[in-house]
Amino acid sequence: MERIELTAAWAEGQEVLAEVTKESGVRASKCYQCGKCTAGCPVAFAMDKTPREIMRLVQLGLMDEALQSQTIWLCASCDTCSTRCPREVDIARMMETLRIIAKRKGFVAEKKMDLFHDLFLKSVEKNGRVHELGLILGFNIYGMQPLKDAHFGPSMLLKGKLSPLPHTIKDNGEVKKIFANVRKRGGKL
Amino acid sequence: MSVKEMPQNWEPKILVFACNWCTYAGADLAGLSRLQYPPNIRILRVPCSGRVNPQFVIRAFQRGVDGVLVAGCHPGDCHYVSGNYFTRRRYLLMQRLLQYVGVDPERFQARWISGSEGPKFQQVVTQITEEIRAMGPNRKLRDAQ
Amino acid sequence: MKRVGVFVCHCGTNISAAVDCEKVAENAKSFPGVAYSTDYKYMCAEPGQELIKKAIKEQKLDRIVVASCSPRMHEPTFRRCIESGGLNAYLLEMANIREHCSWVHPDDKERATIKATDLVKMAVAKVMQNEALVRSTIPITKRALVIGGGIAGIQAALDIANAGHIVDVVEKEPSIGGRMAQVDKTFPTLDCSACILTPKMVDVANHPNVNLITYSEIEKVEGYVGNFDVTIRKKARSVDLKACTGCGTCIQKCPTKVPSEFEMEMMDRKAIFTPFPQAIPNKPVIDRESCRYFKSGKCGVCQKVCPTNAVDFTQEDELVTERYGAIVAATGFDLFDDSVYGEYGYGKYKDVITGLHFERLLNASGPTMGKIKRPSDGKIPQNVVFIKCVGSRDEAKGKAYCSKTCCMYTAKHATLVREKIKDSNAYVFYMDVRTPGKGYDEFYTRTTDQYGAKYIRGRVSKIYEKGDKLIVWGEDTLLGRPVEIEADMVVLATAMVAKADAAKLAQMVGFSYDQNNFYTEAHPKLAPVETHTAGVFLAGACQGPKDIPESVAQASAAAVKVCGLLSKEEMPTEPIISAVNEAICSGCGMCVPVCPYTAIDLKVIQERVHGKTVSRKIANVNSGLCQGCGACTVACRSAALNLKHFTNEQILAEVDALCL
Amino acid sequence: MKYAYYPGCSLSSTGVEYDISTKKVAESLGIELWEIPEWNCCGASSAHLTDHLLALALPARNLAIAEEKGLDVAIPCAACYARCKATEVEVKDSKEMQKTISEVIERQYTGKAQARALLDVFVNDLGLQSISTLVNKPLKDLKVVSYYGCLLVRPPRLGFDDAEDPQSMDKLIEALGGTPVDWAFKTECCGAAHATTKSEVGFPMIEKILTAAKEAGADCIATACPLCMSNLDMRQTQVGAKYGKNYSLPVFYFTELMGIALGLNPEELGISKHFVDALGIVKKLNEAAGRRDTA
Amino acid sequence: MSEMTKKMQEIAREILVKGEAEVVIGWEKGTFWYLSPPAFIDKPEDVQRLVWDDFCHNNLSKYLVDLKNHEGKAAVFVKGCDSRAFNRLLQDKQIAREKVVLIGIPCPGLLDQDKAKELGKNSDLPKAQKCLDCQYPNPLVYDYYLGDKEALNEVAATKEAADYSDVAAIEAMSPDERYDFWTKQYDRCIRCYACRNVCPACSCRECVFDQTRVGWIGKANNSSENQFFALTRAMHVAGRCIECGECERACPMDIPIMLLNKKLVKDINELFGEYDAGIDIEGKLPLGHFDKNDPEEFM
Repeated sequence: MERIELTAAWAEGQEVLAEVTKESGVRASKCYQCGKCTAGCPVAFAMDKTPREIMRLVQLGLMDEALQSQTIWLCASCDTCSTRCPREVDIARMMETLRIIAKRKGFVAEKKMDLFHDLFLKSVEKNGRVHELGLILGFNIYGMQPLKDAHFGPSMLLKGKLSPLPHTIKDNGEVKKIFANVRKRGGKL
Repeated sequence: MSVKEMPQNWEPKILVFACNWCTYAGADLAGLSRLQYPPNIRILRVPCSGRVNPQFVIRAFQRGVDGVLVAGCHPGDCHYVSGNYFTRRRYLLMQRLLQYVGVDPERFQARWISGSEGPKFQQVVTQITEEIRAMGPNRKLRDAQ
Repeated sequence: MKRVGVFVCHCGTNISAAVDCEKVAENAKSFPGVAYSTDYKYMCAEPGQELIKKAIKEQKLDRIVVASCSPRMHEPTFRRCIESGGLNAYLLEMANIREHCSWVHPDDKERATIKATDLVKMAVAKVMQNEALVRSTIPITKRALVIGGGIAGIQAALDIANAGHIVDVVEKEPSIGGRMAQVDKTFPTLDCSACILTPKMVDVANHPNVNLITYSEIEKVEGYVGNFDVTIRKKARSVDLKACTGCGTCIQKCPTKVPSEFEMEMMDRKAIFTPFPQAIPNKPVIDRESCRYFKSGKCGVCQKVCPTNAVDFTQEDELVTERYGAIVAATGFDLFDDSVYGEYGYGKYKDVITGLHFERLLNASGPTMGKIKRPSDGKIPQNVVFIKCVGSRDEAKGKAYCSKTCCMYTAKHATLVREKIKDSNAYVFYMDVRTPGKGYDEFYTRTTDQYGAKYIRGRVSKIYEKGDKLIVWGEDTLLGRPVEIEADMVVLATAMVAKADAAKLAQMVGFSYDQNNFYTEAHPKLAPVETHTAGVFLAGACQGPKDIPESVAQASAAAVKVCGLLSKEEMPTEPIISAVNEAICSGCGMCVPVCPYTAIDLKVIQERVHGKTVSRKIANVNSGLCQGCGACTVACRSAALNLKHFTNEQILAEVDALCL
Repeated sequence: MKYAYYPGCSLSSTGVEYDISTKKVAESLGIELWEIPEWNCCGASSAHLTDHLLALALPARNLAIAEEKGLDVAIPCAACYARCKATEVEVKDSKEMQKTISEVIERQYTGKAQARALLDVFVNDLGLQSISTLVNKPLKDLKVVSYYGCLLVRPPRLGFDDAEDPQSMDKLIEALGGTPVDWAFKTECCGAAHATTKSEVGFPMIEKILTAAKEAGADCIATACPLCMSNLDMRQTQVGAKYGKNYSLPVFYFTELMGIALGLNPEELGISKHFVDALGIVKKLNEAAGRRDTA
Repeated sequence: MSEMTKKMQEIAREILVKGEAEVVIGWEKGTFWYLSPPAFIDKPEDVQRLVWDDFCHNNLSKYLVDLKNHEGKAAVFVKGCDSRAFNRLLQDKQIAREKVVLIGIPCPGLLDQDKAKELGKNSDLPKAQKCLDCQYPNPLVYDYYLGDKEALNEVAATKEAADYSDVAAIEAMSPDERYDFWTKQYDRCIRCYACRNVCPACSCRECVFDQTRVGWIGKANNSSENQFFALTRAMHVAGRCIECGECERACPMDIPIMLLNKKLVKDINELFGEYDAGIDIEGKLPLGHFDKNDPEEFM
């Protein structure tokens, strides 16, 4: 394994660390590495780094490694970690922020997930609400797996669970404006 | 009074109420460590910052000091358990009241300085002296004499 | 006419290098009240002191200002000096022209000299108002009170008693022994707790200087060091201690069973009971809450079978008041309530237990006769999981502090699991292993190395039942992998917390406690067994988590402090205390809550007003309790309270002098 | 009792029966629901992973509309509830955030209109006592595990129930005459969108929950979240096939169970829309009730 | 005669006849139409002197201090502010609850005396500033109540929000402007101590300003000594001022004393949490206790 030169890594990670701390409001230094977050994390089995390890990377300023990990994309935002953390560190919020920043920096370890969220928000911006059929179709087409889950389609349509047409709200100007205003304030959507 | 009107050779006179156990000891330590600061402060020893009656502070301004510092142990470290917590309440109010009647905020200050904080003592009194020097003599609340 | 003498010290060149001492002495001559002023190379040296003494006589000086080093350095020296020169020690003031002047202004002699002159001027102005103060004395009652009869209380009582003083030990429970009596074995030696505790219990019970007052609580504390008047509530035992022989027939025949507190409710006791077989006194009490006679008026079996007629249903609580010279608080600790951890299921899953439960499971006279068995079904567990820091080091749900003892007792438990159960596994989830103590780390090393307990670094996140197993989810943080254990039993190393009524006692006696309700020592390093209240000392876990050796050591230390106090007939009091001007005091009581020593109360005085006798309340300063901080003087709007030696008049005079 | 009603996107598609049953049950219980006109998507569960401000602004618009009307908002979907609650709290905690958000949504929201979980409204505002008096077809002998999901009771400081061992849905089942079954997976996460986007992660998560429910001896699962529903119900056969298991565990929205117990027509409640047959168990329940009546 | 005056006279008569109290303290018509000074009634036949009108300003509770050594009971009429004053004095242990019969009167807010004097009898008179600022117009403690009890409960539940705009206006000035403002005010002070004498928070046996031997304050009537007086008085009532505004009304030189008192009330609320003096007699006074988490500005 490669030896990490900690002083240089720390210096290098400062800027991003400050960004993460500011945006999340989470002080990674509070974490004492007990691993209770990982122990209860329902997605930990699939992660390349445990949530605790992500916190450790952040503590040491190894930001690139944290931002490039799959973990931050696999986090289901279920809040189990934050709920149980004995140091009241909001780990879920940290994951969320790391993901936002990773995207900003072009580190997208899980392209599919990212695509899903992009399509989701596009749908919201366009229609004011999510069009689930459109979302699933789009996701599978863009995701290059057009037949995945297709078997649910007909029965869902029959059960009235999927509408072929998007639900929209009459005047979606307001929602569009929200997106525009967020962009104006530097939001990268 | 602007800097131009400042009397020649004027030196600010600053009164420091120091509690015996922390700030007075901190000032002693500054001395033992030979930490230099401007010779404008005069320390008045009290057992506890909680002994400092606001009337003493107003009296000092009346008699012509240019600044007053009330200093004691850090909250939680009071030799008398809780005296400085009362000091804190009292002088949070007093400070606002003095400013309300027009006393410049620099003129009255309060600080926690422990017996081990010789450097902090030096730094605080140096800073206060310089601030007040820049402002010139205090005329507010002063006796006509 | 007051005659002040001013003595300016050069301190070799320490002062004179930066301050023109002669000029300061010269300047001082013009200050009001100054009759004599001089300077000298070393005032604190013998010739310097002689110089002062001589001047007092020759110049008829009645108060002295010494301008030299910090009073924190030489005030006692010069006080002694003027005392032997015939003046009251408190007619001295010092101007600190070394630490506060020459040493900090070495390069500006002119202004340093001006400053030194000002400091002397202030000291002169103050000393003009000084008054002779007399140290008074208070008598010391030669009797000590120890509150709490656990190992700390027992040790303190024995040490005080062996030094020849009378001690009363007040214990809330029916027997002394405390938590240590519940413990099975002690680390790091694995000797049996009862084997080392019970002889001490017998010693203390048989000691001619010790009175055990069990099943009793402190009701009220008044007074101050040397003279605490303590009211003790002796709860109705319903058994006449003098008549009872402790034969135990009543216990056998009592029809009512209730869960035993001592056995952590894993076993029953009777409504008339002694908490454990070696109890001292080994005479029962009736728990009136559950006794059939007290609940329904029927039964009375115990009374019928008692051969000495000792059972007395009519007994009532008795209040006794006694005066003590010193008090030791040794009230011990409680266990944290683990049920706040919903994710661990404590209280829901029977086989998730605390370390203290586990002690009872290990104990030969416990519910399982010393066999480790699961509370749920009595099966012998194969896989036992221990979780450390439950309630400790947890800001979110528990306490921020480390409970200090858990690392060691968990190692002990893991060892005993491996020793007592064949083919068992002991898993310990930990965050750190803290073993600073003699033989402690060696013990821990044996636990993993010789006994093969498996230590997993990580906090457990969830425990749930699956069939008759308990599934434990953790992370092995050293591997960086989530792990799962199918356990048969889970033992939580539960935090030690302050007694539920700890704050109440502290308020009653008048000493302070921290945010966790542990009692606060006067100084964390230099006065670790004293409290801020003179005459009150601390022993054991009431001051913070502690193991047995530490509790015992602290108890002995507290005992020495008590003995030191009780060895005197009387003690001098500092005369720098607050005083009330009765004519001015309006009795508003604003001073009462600001006093950190509860030294002020309101008393009623009678006076004649327009030919009538009227009574009114005024503040009253207890000179035994007052420590001279002066907080009350500022709370008093009409300045009816004044602090001697730092009076309003003195401080105002100093302020005025500075600006003259 | 009157509340603003925020159904959320799922309730007009995959979770349509949640919407239907909520409205029916509320009506029977005399709770007036005023559906927020032209409500928009709250952004769950994508916005908060993309931009923090957007994640607060989207729910804020709906809350602002309710605030204008002076109503608290009842929210059936656990995910929508969590996002709305987060917005409410941030706005309440920080005047600055309140200002920013009001500027972004170009409406006033001060945090006065509270986000309330529908379950909370039923259990704590209306009360179990009032509900149980209206039950006419008790869920006799129906063993139900309550699945709260991960978002409904978290974070603990905002929750209306214990975050580790919540009880409100269990108590509700009891009030409906059913038998709540205790289990350890009340708040385990079902993987949310993972089942769609990354089934190798999502499916094992679903499997764990279904297996635990089965092992607990439940006849069915009650839930309060449309995403949980689609994972546990729509994906059940798929997941079962992958792990070689046949769960046959009907999943209900708790509102559907309320509707059944209140004597509403199961078809009209939308129960026929489930993927795993749920009507069968309801029928059995009614038959057993019939036998009891005649006996 | 107003309805309330009638009620007052009736209850006063009843109390005196039954011997419930030896003296009833109320208001009577003074030398001028805009003055209603205190009246001490000890004979049933004198009760017709009592009046209730728009000028019953005096805070009557303060007079109870003078009756401290009086053996019998006194009955006193209390408006909202008088009742807070009563609580204030109870907290200072200056009066005994059992020696006083309190008769509560709902107060609609009184009229400005100075304006009355200036504008004459038939003009449209504004309310007194202290009444405009009043947050507790109804008595908080009483044995008898002369108003509508139900209305009382309603009002009690809705405490009016405090208005500190006048304080804020001064805070907004520069230090020098503030100093000039207050110097102008206190240059007028003639140190008659009327403000102190009417103040229900000033209950010392001997006021510091009278302690010449200690020399807290110089005799000279100059700006500096006057401001020493002003600031010290303000600090002494900090956390204890019940905002009855009597100090300002009693001031012959029209010094806006309440502007100092209100500043302290405002700061106490902001720094140490909401506190209204004279409401809860059991509670701790703002300067009589502390919180370890008080704001920390002195690091």
